[in-house]
Amino acid sequence: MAADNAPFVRLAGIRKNFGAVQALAGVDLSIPAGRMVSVVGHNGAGKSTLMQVLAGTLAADAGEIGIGGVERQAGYDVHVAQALGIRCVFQELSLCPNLSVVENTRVVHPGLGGFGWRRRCRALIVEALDAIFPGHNIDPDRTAGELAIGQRQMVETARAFTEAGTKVRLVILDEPTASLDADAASHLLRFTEAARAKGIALVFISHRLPEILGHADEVVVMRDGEVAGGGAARDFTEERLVELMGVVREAASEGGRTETSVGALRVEETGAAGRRLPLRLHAGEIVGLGGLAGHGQRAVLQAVFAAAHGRDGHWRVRGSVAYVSGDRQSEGVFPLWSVGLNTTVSRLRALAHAGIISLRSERTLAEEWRRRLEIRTPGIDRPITSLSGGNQQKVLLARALASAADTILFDDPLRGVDVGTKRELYRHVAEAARAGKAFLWHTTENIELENCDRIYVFHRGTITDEIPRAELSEERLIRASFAAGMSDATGMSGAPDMSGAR
Amino acid sequence: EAGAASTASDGIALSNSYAGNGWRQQMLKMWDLAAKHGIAIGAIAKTKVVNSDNSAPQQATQISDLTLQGWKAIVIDAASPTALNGVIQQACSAHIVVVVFDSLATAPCAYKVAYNYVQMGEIEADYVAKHLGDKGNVLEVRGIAGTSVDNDIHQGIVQAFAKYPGIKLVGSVHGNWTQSIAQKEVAGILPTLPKVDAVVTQGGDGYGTFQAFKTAGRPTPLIIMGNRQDELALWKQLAGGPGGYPTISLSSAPGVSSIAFWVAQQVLAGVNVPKTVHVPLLIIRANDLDAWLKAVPPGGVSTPLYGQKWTEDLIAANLGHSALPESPIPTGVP
Amino acid sequence: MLAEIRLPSASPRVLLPAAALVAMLVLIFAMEPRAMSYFGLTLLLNFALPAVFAAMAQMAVIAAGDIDLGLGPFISLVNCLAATWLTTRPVAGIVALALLVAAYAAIGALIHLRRLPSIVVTLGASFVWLGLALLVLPTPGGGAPAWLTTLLAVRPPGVPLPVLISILVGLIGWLLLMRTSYGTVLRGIGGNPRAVARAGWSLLGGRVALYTAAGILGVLAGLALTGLNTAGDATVGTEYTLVSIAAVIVGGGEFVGGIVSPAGAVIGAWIMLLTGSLLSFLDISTDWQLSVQGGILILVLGLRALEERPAA
Amino acid sequence: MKQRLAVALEARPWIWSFAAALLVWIAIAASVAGHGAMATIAVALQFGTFYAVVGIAQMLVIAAGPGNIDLSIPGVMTVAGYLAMGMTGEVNSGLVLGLLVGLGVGLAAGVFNIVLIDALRIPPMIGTLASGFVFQSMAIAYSRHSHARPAPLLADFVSARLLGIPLIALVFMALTVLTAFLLRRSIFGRSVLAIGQNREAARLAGLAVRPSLALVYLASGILAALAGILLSAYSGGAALNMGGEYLLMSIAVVVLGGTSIAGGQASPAGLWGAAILLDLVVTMLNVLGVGAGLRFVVTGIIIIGVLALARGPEARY
Ligand SMILES: Nc1ncnc2c1ncn2[C@@H]1O[C@H](COP(=O)(O)OP(=O)(O)OP(=O)(O)O)[C@@H](O)[C@H]1O
Ligand SMILES: Nc1ncnc2c1ncn2[C@@H]1O[C@H](COP(=O)(O)OP(=O)(O)OP(=O)(O)O)[C@@H](O)[C@H]1O
Ligand SMILES: [Mg+2]
Ligand SMILES: [Mg+2]
Repeated sequence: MAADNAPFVRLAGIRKNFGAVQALAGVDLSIPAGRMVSVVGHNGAGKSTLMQVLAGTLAADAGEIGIGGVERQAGYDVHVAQALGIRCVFQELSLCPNLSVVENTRVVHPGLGGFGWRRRCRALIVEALDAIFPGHNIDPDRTAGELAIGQRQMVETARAFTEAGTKVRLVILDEPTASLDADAASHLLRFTEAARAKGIALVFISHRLPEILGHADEVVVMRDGEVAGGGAARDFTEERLVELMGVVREAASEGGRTETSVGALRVEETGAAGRRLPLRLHAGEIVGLGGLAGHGQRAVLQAVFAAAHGRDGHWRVRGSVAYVSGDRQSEGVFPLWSVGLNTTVSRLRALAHAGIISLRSERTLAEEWRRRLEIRTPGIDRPITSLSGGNQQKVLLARALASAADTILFDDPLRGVDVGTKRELYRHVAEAARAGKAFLWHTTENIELENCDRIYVFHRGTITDEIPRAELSEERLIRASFAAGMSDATGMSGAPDMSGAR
Repeated sequence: EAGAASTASDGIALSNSYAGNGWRQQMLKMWDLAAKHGIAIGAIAKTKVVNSDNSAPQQATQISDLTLQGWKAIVIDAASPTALNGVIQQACSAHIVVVVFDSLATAPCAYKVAYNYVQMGEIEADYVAKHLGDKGNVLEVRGIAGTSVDNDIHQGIVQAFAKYPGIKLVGSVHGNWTQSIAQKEVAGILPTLPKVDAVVTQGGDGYGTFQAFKTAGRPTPLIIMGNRQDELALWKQLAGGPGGYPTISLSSAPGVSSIAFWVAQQVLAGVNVPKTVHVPLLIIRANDLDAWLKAVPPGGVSTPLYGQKWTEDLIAANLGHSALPESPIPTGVP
Repeated sequence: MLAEIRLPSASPRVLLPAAALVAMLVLIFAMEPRAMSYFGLTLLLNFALPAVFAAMAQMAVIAAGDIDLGLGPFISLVNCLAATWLTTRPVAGIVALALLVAAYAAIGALIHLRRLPSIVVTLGASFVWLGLALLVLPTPGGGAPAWLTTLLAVRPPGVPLPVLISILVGLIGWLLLMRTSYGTVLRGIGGNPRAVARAGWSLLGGRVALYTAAGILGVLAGLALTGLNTAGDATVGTEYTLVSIAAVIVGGGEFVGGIVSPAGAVIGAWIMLLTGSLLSFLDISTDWQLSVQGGILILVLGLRALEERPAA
Repeated sequence: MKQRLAVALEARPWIWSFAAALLVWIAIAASVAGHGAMATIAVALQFGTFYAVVGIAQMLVIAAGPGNIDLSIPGVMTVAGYLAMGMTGEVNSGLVLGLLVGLGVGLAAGVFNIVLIDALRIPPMIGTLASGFVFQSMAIAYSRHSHARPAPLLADFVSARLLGIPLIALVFMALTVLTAFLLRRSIFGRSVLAIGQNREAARLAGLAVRPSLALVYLASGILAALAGILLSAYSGGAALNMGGEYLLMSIAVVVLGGTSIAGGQASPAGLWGAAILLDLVVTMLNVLGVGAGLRFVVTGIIIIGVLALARGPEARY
């Protein structure tokens, strides 16, 4: 068999069930060497499951696995996969927070022991980081837990491309750009081209369709555990992808907002020391916090949240505040609880009489929000961990909307949510704003800023620009993100959240 | 006349393994009284007490520290009969007088102020057997498993009962010398036992045993008492009932710390002291009960305070293998 | 020497307990200048060895994100075996000790395979160890093997034995756990087990390795204790359970996340040891000695919190 | 079918402790040929009540999340027992004062623990260990001044039986039901369970994290004090070493009862199964006349065995 026409990976009829849930219903997938295949699909379509099967961390229930032209299904596991040069950057970050960047690199290279391993690991990871994310500013001796989420994502991505012993043949990137800002994401996408040139095959999963259409060689669309279509990336458009994913909604055209009725002042920065523009937020407004990731947007959200609970002198906050984090594992879900309990937890006071919660009102509320946000689950009594990541994220959003808070703080809450769901959620946000809620919305996806009435752009902890939606342009955004050329463009994520508002 | 050397400038320290029960608290109080008296009459210059939290390694460390501080004598109520032997040997090598009492350590170089616990078991078993007329069921309430005191008393009881074929040991529980635990353990096994005629105990557990019988609605058997105030008061109360209540109280007296204090002082003074000084058990019989009850406060533990003179007599009796002096009956314990 | 070790992020964790230790030593030296001598230090730190080994054993378990409530009774059991079988029937004694280490490994495996909470499994095990110790040696007694007592009585030139071995143990622990590549993976298990498993490592193997290390260190603690005590006692080690846990935490370790420090554990063990010692140097009413012990613990850990606060 | 059973068991982790208790009880009944077997249950309930009260305290703390544990319970029990007995002065008319002071001590102990844990950020396991030393030492100091017996009314109450069942067992079963209800239905209970699962998420969800944690330690202090008072009343007065056995047993009762040591979930009903089990095991071994060594070995194996069967619902990896 000639190496040229045989794909590096050939999966056929892969099936995987989790209890009663069929995650993969017989999936075929080929990945040629030196090409980037993009897998798209709605939340819960089975993309991550398929990748885990390919990476050897999950055993398929049925199906054929061929790697490098050899059938492998018997005894195929993570060791075999690694020996064959298959690497995976998992959707949930897989660094050990107590180990340094160097030490985390060692963890993925079982053969890299012995004398001087530290030196060798450092050289490997620094080289990879430099190559993929120039100007990354990450100290390889810092422990992973101290890094901002974007930096952790960079480390993990770079780590997958390090070579020790076995040659890297295939790298699976499961939503690697979800926590990266536009700049870092574009660095990564540029690097994939260099990797492809060296013959490395890539699988790239993202819910950001432009990234896919602009960079992938081939696209595979998944829907409900099956392949719904695919082909050369240049033959696709966003609308065609969305259509194949099966999430076409009447709201599809609703990109931005038109009417805004501004109400009372909700949030006001009183002690904007060192900040040129003080932040303000009114009822009925959706205000975006843009700029590169880790430049103080999150610190502002945290400070506003703290101020609402009476702990910050620099902010004046009127009314109640709810917070939605995109980091659902560490800041969102209560993993032992059902979908229902997770939905209502911020509304308990209103559901209780004399401190005792009315279970009936609670159910009603949870059911209502499940319906309104179309959370995909057989019932609100199912454990939240049985939901797909994107649906879990919807629950968190439902929690905030159900809480009746006047102001809702968004800390990149739509991370990893599929495009159809997103549009749906944008509509809910707009609707809530019309009803008088105020939103402070930090996002790493610039396109999302189109949903905002005004955008504050952050650089190194200060606001460098305030852009009304009408004047929003990619150029102006980028200029402000780099502080209008005031400082060098390498300041990317230099001081994550540290220089932020205190 | 006490001895050749003056001990007026010497210091005697007490290392106590555990302060967490009433017996030990009373023991510390008696030490305090003896030492204060000793200082007042110029027998010694100073004292110090260090408690460890029932931890042999911690006590060993503290004995090392006392050695380092240059105390002339160290008196020890040990956490373990064996675990302190290393540091005790070390102290002896530094020419420090080491006296162990109550819970002994076996290091050969240490002076031992010793109760005969095997004998204690024998006495109570004999009393029970005689009183029951060599016929009846007996429950045994033991102390803390794994300690030599518990084993000695148990051994004495078993040995003595071997002589009385009509006596049957129908059950055995560990009451850990603690009222609440004894009560719980006895209450637990009681429903499964036939009629119990007598209970042999180790002290500190008589009241709890009685409570267990009472709550179970069982007739009160003959319970050998210890020397806690609640045990004596109970005895008094039971004795007031019809037919009286025959029993004895058998125990080690916390005042033994004052004997150990004076033994240490005597050794320092150069008096000839045997390596083992036997101490008579505190035996309270019915006719002394009122006098003892008067002397012990609620929650207290009855004990005499032994003086220097009494201790000298004790040492002499031990040397001459003559009868040990009787424990003094208290005239009022502070 | 320990303070010079380059631990990029852990060093502040170790510096504070080190400072506390120095303060305690200074206090003791001020009250008792004789403690400053070779002989004085030997006496003062006599019982450091079992405490240090126990702390290291506990640290191995805590590194896996677990906790060992059975360590104290385990040390007692080793003490009883060493004072009986190891003296009279050395082969049987050695086999028994090896089996104990294997039992520890088995506990680690059980905890992993059945996904049990370590805190309760080891609590159950503590009863088993105590029971076995009582079966081996119903009343205190026996005698330490001569080689063991001789070994612990060695007086190396310059540095007292307990100091020397403490430093050695800390150093070896640091090398194995913090510097070797497999030690790094083991700590990774405490930090993010799933990530380590996905990288192809056996979590079962890792946990068994850590528990085996704990077993070996527990045996060493028991042997050291036997050498110092010269005899056996089934209840002698009980306190080491809580002392070792406190030592690891005082030394900068954390209960979760695989955050531990071998150097810190050694320092923590010394602090715990000297806390008991201080009672014999200070003049405190016997009623309140326990309070002072608690107070010192609160002080040492409370300082750490104050130091950490600005960063939080 | 089999799967449904597994799910049902997983949702009711407390079943195992009751099942094990039943087995042990059958063993006792068999070995004494039924003689007094019913009475052993009443006795186990009587003493199990003390385990259960302490267990509720420890369970609330453990449910509040990883690392939360209260090792000061024995110290609090002892000092509260002494002060309550002392202030009561052995007369019924002093009961109100005695109980108030005793429970007040528990409250103060809880406050002290909160200061250590919340303000000084000392890990609870070590902080409460240290504070336990302090409380124990207070009890020692106080025991020099007073050593009173319980007032007759209180003593009668703790040993009273209703239809052969210990009255305090019934009272505290009611308290257990109330606790279960509050955990499920009150804002406080929900907050505790949420904090136990994910503290940061709880904060961002707007729950009162620090007050809830404080409340948990306060409740633990008060319940421990209550247990100390009742135990003192039952055994005719406080004793310095009466709390010792509750240090580790309080944890064992909680976890054997099906509460996850990782927090976020609580199983109040299981406390009773575990408490009765632990009491009956001792009775069984006493009845069998087993020596102390074997007794401990069997107890340990039973603890591990029940646990291995009733592995908690928390999934890992
Ligand atoms: N642990 C589980 N037990 C039972 N069902 C589950 C479990 N996890 C997921 N499911 C079900 O499988 C389906 C797909 O979930 P999955 O996590 O694969 O989604 P996903 O594609 O990752 O979505 P997302 O983009 O939202 O993360 C969901 O309907 C979910 O309810
Ligand atoms: N460990 C698991 N246990 C049970 N169900 C699972 C598990 N992992 C995934 N699933 C289910 O399998 C299905 C496929 O999930 P998968 O994570 O592959 O989706 P995905 O396409 O990656 O979604 P997303 O875009 O949200 O990441 C989902 O329904 C999910 O809920
Ligand atoms: Mg996915
Ligand atoms: Mg997913």
